[in-house]
Formats: sequence, C-alpha cells, structure tokens
Amino acid sequence: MTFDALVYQGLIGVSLAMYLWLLAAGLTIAFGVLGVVNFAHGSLYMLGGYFAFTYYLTLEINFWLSLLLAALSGAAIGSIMERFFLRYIYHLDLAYQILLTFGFVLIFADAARIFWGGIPLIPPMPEVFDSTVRIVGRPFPVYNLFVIFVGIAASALLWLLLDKTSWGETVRASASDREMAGALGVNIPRLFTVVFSFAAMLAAFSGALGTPVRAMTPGIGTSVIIDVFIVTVIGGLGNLPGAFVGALIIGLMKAYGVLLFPDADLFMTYLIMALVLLFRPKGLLGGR
Amino acid sequence: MDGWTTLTKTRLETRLALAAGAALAVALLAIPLFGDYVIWLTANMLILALFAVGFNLLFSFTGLLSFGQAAYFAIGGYVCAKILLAVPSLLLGIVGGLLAAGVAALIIGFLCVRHTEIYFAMLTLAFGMMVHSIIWKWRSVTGGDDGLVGVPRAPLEIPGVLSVDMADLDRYYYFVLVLVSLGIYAIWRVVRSPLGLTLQSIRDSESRVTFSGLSVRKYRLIAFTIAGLASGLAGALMVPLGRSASPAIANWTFSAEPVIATLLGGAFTFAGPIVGAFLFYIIKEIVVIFTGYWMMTLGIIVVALVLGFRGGVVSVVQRHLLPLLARRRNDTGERR
Amino acid sequence: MNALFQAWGVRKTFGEFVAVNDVEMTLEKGVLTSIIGPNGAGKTTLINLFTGKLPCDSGRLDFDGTEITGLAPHQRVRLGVSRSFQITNVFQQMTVAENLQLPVLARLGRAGRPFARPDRDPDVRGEVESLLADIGLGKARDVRAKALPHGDQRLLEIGMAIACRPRLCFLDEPCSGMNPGERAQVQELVRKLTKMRDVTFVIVEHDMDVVFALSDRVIVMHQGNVLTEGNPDAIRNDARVKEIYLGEEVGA
Amino acid sequence: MAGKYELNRRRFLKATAAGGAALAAPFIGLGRAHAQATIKIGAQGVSSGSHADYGRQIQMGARFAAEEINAKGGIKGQKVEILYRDDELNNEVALKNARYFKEQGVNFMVGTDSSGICLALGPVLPELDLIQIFTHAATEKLNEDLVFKKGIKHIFRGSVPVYQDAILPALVFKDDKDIKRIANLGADYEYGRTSWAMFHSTLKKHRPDIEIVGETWAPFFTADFTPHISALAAKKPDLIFATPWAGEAVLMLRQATTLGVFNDIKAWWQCMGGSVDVMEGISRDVAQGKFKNKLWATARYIWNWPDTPENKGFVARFNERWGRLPNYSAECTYSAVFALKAAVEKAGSVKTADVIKALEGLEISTPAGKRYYRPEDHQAVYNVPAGRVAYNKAVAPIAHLTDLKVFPAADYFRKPPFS
Repeated sequence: MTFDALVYQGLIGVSLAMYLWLLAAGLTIAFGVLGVVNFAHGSLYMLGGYFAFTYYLTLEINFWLSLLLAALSGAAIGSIMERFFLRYIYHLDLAYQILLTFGFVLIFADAARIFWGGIPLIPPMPEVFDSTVRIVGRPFPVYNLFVIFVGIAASALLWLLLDKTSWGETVRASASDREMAGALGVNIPRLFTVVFSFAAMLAAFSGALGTPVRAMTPGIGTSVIIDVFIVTVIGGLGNLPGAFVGALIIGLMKAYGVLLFPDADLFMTYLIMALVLLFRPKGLLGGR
Repeated sequence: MDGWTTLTKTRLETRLALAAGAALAVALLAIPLFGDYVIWLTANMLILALFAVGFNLLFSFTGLLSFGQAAYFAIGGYVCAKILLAVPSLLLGIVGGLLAAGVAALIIGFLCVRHTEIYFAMLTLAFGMMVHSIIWKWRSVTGGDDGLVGVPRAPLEIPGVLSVDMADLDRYYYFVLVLVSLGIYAIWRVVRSPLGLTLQSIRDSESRVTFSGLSVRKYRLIAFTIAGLASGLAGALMVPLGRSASPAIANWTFSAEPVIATLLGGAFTFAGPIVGAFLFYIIKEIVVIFTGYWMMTLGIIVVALVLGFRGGVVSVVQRHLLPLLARRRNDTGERR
Repeated sequence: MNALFQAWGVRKTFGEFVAVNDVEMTLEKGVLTSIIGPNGAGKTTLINLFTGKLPCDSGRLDFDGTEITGLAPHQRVRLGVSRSFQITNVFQQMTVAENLQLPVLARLGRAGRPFARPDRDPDVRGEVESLLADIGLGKARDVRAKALPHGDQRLLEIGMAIACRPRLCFLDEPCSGMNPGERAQVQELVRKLTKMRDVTFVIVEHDMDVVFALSDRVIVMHQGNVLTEGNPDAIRNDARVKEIYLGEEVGA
Repeated sequence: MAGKYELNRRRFLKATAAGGAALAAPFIGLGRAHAQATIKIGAQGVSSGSHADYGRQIQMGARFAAEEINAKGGIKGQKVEILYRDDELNNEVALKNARYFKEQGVNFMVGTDSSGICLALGPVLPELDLIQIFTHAATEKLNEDLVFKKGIKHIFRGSVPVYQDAILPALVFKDDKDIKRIANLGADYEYGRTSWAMFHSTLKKHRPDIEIVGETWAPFFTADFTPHISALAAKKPDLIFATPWAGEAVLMLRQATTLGVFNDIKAWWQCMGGSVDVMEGISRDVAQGKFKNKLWATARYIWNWPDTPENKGFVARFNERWGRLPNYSAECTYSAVFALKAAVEKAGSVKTADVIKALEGLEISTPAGKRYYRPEDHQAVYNVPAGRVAYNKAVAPIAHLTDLKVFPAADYFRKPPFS
C-alpha cells in the first residue's frame, strides 16, 4: 500500500468512523446511564435518515435545518420509547430489554415501508458539498470532510456537555451510582427519559448526516446495529472516549481492509471484538 | 430470579398436568392428520423448542445469556448436510452434526465462560458471527450464500437392525418428534440432577458454589456444551427437513429466535421455551395470513407480551391463573 | 504443637491502602482461634486471602504441609479449608435440606452427575440428615431458607461451611446481628462441631463475649498487622489492645 | 421431596401441552381436499426489509396477470387466483411458503428473488409435485445443474440467467478500444462472483489486451461502498463492473459520484441497474448529469423495450393499475403466469406432468418480446437490451435506458450441455 493510498483510504476510513461514532456515542450513553442495550438504535439511525429526506426534499426545508429537525424527531421517538415502554422493564433481566427493543426494530422497519415505501430513498447532494478537493493528487469528497468535521465537533460538544455542565455532572453521577444520585434528589425517571432521547437523537443525527451519501431502506437499521455493538464493545461498554477510538478502529479497518484482507474484513472485525472482550473486557480504554 | 419456585406445585396442577400432558401427546401424534403443511410447521416448532430449551439451560438455569447459539445450530446443520451429501445415512448425519456442534461449543465455550452478563452475551455474539462469516466465505465447502442444497433426506439405517425410508414427510416428522422429545427429556433430567442443582446454585451464588469446592467455570462450560449439543441436534434435524442449509441459520437474527421463544413462553421455567417456540410460530403464521406488514404486527405483539406478560406466558399461568383456580377449589398445599 | 495452616509474609494492597501487611501466622490443629481487631484492621481481607477469594500480592500459604498459595478457592476447599460468609450467603429459594445438598455432593464428587437425583442419593440424604441434626435445623428441613429467622439462617450458613467436611474452617462474624440467645446457640454449635467433626475453627468476631468465651487463642489485628496474640486472659488485659479499641468495652 | 419431583414431570408436560393445544387451532380446515373451482398460483418474493420492492413488483405482476386473464374469462373458463407470501429472502421461509401453497391446493408457483432460495426450493419441487417458474433469481446453477444435469423437470425460469448480466456487457464493450483496464466492485456472494468471472472471461476472449486492474468485494448489507470505490479508483480503471443491486446500487452510485469517479473512468456497468427501483433512486443524479453519460446498465426486462404495441400497452395498463412502471420482476412474473395459461390450454389439463410437457419448447409472445422455453434446461430465452442511463422528462418521470444495444439471447446464452 503506497503512502498516498494510506492517507486517502485513511481519510475515507475516518469519515466512515464518524457515522459509527455518533451512533456508538448514543448507545454508550444509554448503556452507561440506563444500563439499556438498545437493539433499535440502528432503526433510529434509519428513521433519522428518512426524516431528513422528508424535511429536506419533500418539505424543501434547508439542509441544515433538516438535519436538526431529523435529530429532534429521533429524540422525540426516543423519549416515547423510554417513557412508555423501556421504563417498565428496568428491573427485569437484560434479555427483556433486548427483546423489547428488538420488537421496536421490527415495528420501525415496517413503519418505514408504510410511510416511505420499499424503494431506496436518497436526496440530492446539497450544492455546498457537491464538489471534491484534491488530496494526495486525488479527488476527495467535500461532504466526507464535512462529516469528519461534524463528528469531531460533536465530540467536543459532548465533552463540554458531559464534563462542563451541571447536567452532565448529574448524568455522570447517575451513571456511576443510580441510588446515590437518586438520594441526592436527582429526578431519576425524568433524567432517564432525557438521556435516552438524547441517545436516540445522536443515532437519528447520524442517519440524517448519512442521507445524502447513504440511501435509506427499511432494512438499513439491522445492517448498521452490529457494527455499532462492535464499536461500543471495543471501546468498553459505557466508555465514551473508548467508543470514539473503537469507531476509528472499525472505520479504518473497513477502509484498509479492502486493500489488506479483502476476503476477511468481516471476520477480522468480529475477531477484534472477541479479543478485546477476552483480554480487556472493560474495553481498550477501560483498563483491566 | 427464581428457578426453584418453578419446581414446586399443587395437587391441582398435578391433575391439570396429567390431562394436558395426555392432550399434548395425542395432539403431537395426531399432527400428520392435518397434512404436510402442519407436519412441516410442527416439525419446525419442535426443532425450535429443542433449540430454545438448550438455550434456556444456559439462560434460566445457569444465569448466562448467550447471543450466539445460532453458531452451534448452523454447525450441526452444515456438518449433517455435508455428511448426507457424502453418505446417505440419516443417523450418521444427525450424530455427526450433534458431535461437531458439541466440540465447537466446548472450544468456544472454554473462552466464553470467563465472562458473565453482557460481556458473555457480546462474546458469544462475536464468536457466533465469526462462524457466520466463515460459513459465508468458505464457498468451496459451505456453498457461500447459496448454502448446501439438494441434501437427501436419507433413510434411517442401522445395518442389520432396521431401515426406514424417510421420503414421506410424516415419517420424518415422527423421527424429529422422537429425537426432540429425547433431547428435551435429557435436559429436563439434567435440570433436576446434581448437575442441575450445581448450575442453578451458580446462578444464585457463585461464591457459595466456589466455597463448596466446585470450579464455577468448569460447570459453566459443561452447561454451555450441553446447550451447544442441543442446538447442534436441532440444526442437524432441520437440514433433512428442508433438504438444504443456508447461512441464515448462522446469523445473529437466528440466535434471537430461542431468546424470543424463551421469553415469550417464560424464562425461569422449564416448559417456557417449549410453549414459546410454539407460540412464536403460531403467532407469525396467523399474522402473515392477515397482513403483509407482519414485521410490525409481530413487533407490536412482542412488545405487548414483554410488557404484559413479563414472566412469560407459563409463569403468568402459574402465578395468577392456577392460584385463582386453586383458591376456588380451596386447594392448599402451595409452598409459595 | 502441630501447624495446620501457616502464612509467611502475606500482603495485600488496594491501590495505596495496605489492607494486610506482611502477616506471619500459624494456626494449630484443634486450637480454636479468634481474630479480632477494630473495623478496617484487615480481618476479613485476611480470611479472603487464606481461603483464596482474593490472591495474595506476595507471601506464601501452607496448609497441612503443602503450599496452597497458587490454588483456586475450590481447590483449597477440596484440601479441607472452608469458610462461612459475613453476609448470609445461602440459597434463599431452596429449602434448608436442598441448601445442604450442594456441598455434600461436591465433597462426594457427585456434583456433576447429569441424570441422578440429588435427593434420592442415599449417601447424600444420610449426610444431609446428620448435618441437619448437628446444626439443629431438623424440624426446618423443608422450609425455604428465606422463610427462616435470621439466627437459623446463620446456623445454616455454618452448616454449609462444614458440609464439605473441612479440617480448617473460617467463620466470618458468625454472630453478626444475633440476639444473646442465638449467640449462645452458635457457641454451642461451634464447640460441638469442633469435638464431633474435629474441625479447627478460626473465627472473626466483634462480639468479645463470644470471642473470650469460645477461643483458646486470640490474635489481634490492627491496620493490617498482627498487633499481638495470646490466650483470652492475656489479651483481655493487654494495654495496647485496650488502646486500639479505645473506649470500646473489652470483655469483663 | 421425592413426591415433589414426581409432580414436576406432570407440571412440565402440562405446560408443554398448552403449546400443543394452541398449535392445532389456526390450521383447522387445512389439509382437506380442495374442490378445484379455480386455478391457484402461489407467488412469493421478498416484500420486507431492504429489498421489499422486488417482492412488491412480483406481487403486482402476478395479480395484474390474473386480473387480465380473469377479465377475459380465465383459463379454460376457470378463474385464476393468486396467493402471495413474503419469502423474507430466507430459504427456510421460502420452503415454508411452498408447503403452505401446496396445502392451499395451488397448481403452480412463481417468483422468488435470491439464488440461494431457488437452489433450495428447486430440489423440493418434485416432492411437492409442483411446477415453479422462477422470475427473478439468476444463478446459472438453476438451469445448468438442477434442470439439465440433475433432471429436475419441475423447475422453469421465465427471467434471464446471469449470462445476460455478465456476457451481454462483454459484447457491448468489446468493440470500445478505449477500454483496456477493467475493475470489479463485486457483491460478495455467488451472484457477484459468477457475474464477474463470466464477464471478464468473455471479454478477454474477444479482447486479449484487456487488463484486470482491481477487484473488491463488498458483503451483503454494506451501507458504505466508499472504501471499495476509492480503492478501485486508485487503480485508474477504464471500466468498473458493479454487481450490488437494489438499494445498495443506489447508494453505491451516489458514493461513486461524490468521489468524482465518473470524471476519470470511461464506463460503469451496473448489473440490474435498469431495475425500476434503482432508476427511481438515481433519477435526480442522472438528470444533473452526474454520471457523465458513462453509466451503463441492464435488467431482466426494460420497460421501454421492445417498441411494440404489446409492450407499450402492458406498460400503460400496468402504470395505470399500480401507478408505477413495471420492474423486470413484475414483467417476468406477469409473463410467467401467461406462460402457464398457454401451457395449460395447450395441454388441456392442469396436471403437473402434462403442463411440464406443454411448457417445454413453449414459445410465447410477452411484453418483453418472444420467450422460448428451452426444453433441455427449461430456461426462457428472450432478448433484453443493455443501454446508457439517461433522463428525459418527455420519455418518463424517472431515469431510463437509451442507445439500447440488443444482442440475440439465442447467440450468447450458454447452451446445453454447458461444457
């Protein structure tokens, strides 16, 4: 692999990683605070994408606003999921959460078919991004650069939100010790609803960000979710910086895998997941 | 949670048990009267039931949530298919698939039982998907995404003893019925054997088991292997039925089926997964007859069941219906 | 004197905190030893190290002349080192008899039998019955553990600890949360078992009455070190012991 | 306690019985003899998940055919009834559906999308004693191995085999001297592997100077092909041969345009790119000239060819009935139903054996043109063009194929004995 290819594929990989990162961030926060493993997280990605399509193309709202609205719509759905469903099974075994959210995967997949039809939907690329810049002598999509930028910006915002605001403090508190936080007068139920819809928002935003380059289909939710699990596990369940690193690893794996081990890319990702779980179950950044 | 309450009962339940047990036996034996489609469906339900009961030995009776059981189902199925394509001997195929799955479970389990809870679930998922990607990629052996097709439903032969042709679906159905019953009966014996006591004790208090002088990991591995064997047998039985093996049976979505069956029917009960397996198929069958949007309908039902029947159907029956009946007949003697 | 259990330079730290600091200790056969000391003295950690619940950072442990430092807890149990827990650790959903089946099966090496019936194994039944008799819960054999009064649960706890026929048995605060009557019962039981099953008990206990009434020998720990040891009277009158327990009523 | 365990066995049986009892319930009435007032045809395809539109088109094609036949008095006076089921792109489900159809007393079956499914279903057809005309899956194993070599007579295919996806482009590009360096963006499963192999081997026969500069394989359900595309672009190919289909084709093509691939390559061949759902998906980009007229595609039927009254009429009526242009899976299924009609009328019976005889060597005029069911391998031989993807509101609301290149299928389809 030449140096140029290394750089170019690397950048491609990083842009891939950003979608995964936004998704994994949501899953990680939800797990860290609520202890929920949300199988429908990928479906929220899908819904985000469809919403963005509708706002941007059908309702002709401008692109930026569409992204925002799509993310908020995702948050709304997330809050409903938590407030009226998940809330009632926290005391049950982990498996019940998985089954419940799996039910939502099925529901959302068909909902997409009902509202948007079975055919793949993709809006036109907004003019601003509709060009390429030359990197190592080859055209590189401006949109992918934008995605990288957004991903990093989002990380910064997340960090500010969680480490520098009192709300973030509350979240981290209840993540580390629910009872304690409750005792300190935090309204846990409300916090959970907010946190879960925040997580859903991140997923929906990732999907919305994806629409111009990744067509939305009713099945896309299940195809992304496993990747997100891999990322979250590699980073260490509930470990946000870890999720970022995990996303980078998988993104780059996919990008370089095409060149290095084209016939084993899938196997390799699962192998990494297994090795991390075996030797660093708390994740690469989680310590032993 | 509470495995042992499910092992105590009332005289009322005994009578119901006798009646219903007889009814079930008759129903299952009479299935062929309903024609090929029902035979086919029931055979599939029985196979899922065995698959789920194996899963449940891990989940309810050892406290481990495996999310990669499809791997052993698929290994059992593919090995059986390979054998049948080479030598047309049903018994050889089934036994081969069973053993292969057992060995795989022993090896992978050895690595997986280091963890519990979500870490265990994720680890089993990872290994499960590795098996899936191998099956998908190793085209020369597994036929890639086309899978192995045209597998003969070979006759059941024990040289010099017997030879039964399996071309008829109802014959094969009875074969499945017998093996599934044996498999489930074996696991049911395990559950109330010393081994079963040990496993449930591990579920309830790891440290106490350790300080009774037992290696917790060793017994977890044993449970994992038994579950793998059950999955393998189920997979091996599935292949001659459909006369093909496809990678879909190794995918994580297929690992979800025993989970769904178990939770629908009732975790922490022995019969739960069996009831759930039947429910799962029946619900879907009914749904697809009425709507093309079966996914949404099934999803809504699943959500409703999780929220409404938290303990699953069986335990709801146990906890609510039976006590009501019992009270009406002032039948005491419940230890609960 | 014959050493049943010996510890050389056993050390355990949690981060900065030194829980057990190079402890040397010898426990003799048949000598009922109590380990006392104020909270945080490292008593429970010490038992965890001796029984293998925690690995030692450094040091060596011998049991009956063989080194056990590297052995897993269940292997130590097999050699004859067992324990009870400070927080009652019995199977709440099982009956008293069912609770005792597991350790018995384990000792008989039958815990892995896949098809037998634990309750139909005559050997198991016999031992369970005799254990029930010994711990005086015969009447409660079919009562679920969660339905037992606290005191009886503690007795069952001890029963499970001795069900695997240990030669050395650590009891972690056997009398915690008991009323005087129940404490008397426990002392009675411990004496009885020492004689009948010749188990050497080592007790960690806060209740000085129990300690001084029961022990042949008392070891005092303070901040991870063995402060002093001796017979109950010696300890009762030891100035340093009074000091570390400042104020705390020591015996008498 | 012994007593207690005694009771367990019964408790266990009891709870199991709940399932047994419930089980029989939904099927009362199944398995009875079916009075044959109508001719029933079981159709299945994937109508859930990412490829949902293909099953939808199969369903529309089958039902539309039945409606038209019934409007004209049915088949020999008997009405045609279509039963449709979702095969979920899953072998087990497809096999289950086939059993269901049998139970419902269908006379024939049509449809199914994936090659895995048709290879699993084919060998079971004799056991079911049912004919199925496959109308989407393209694997050559179906006609070459199952029908020709293994002699499973119940299998027919009314859609084109992979030859058309793979050999046709070789014929299209063999005369284009600018194309020397070819690369493959393959769907990592049998379809993608065989198509590519067939394409480059055929092309090399005509053009020894052709050089393969790159191969990448993307697994099923890939959400982002950017790495694959950029890896290929780095090799500076003249032509990229791409097999991912349906939604994956749409997003892959968008990703290719954002990477600016179409500035450098000379042509991009999109197998099944002529599929209506893909055309709908990429219309805007085509309209904006994103593909620089370098995007070539085919399908298993192209709605704007042949230019015959029969085809024009079909497209118009279909469009009126469903508000969509017919996809190939719709036309192939539609024509399959008519083929069955013709066969039944020719045989004067609905008996499987007779209809098989009648279908062998059947020549029938369909919207796609004349279809001839080769007796040796039961493969329908008919012409489908390849073309350049263009957009013209005057012609259609969605992108379509122009400069159509037609090669007689009879010439380039692989022929028995397939050696």
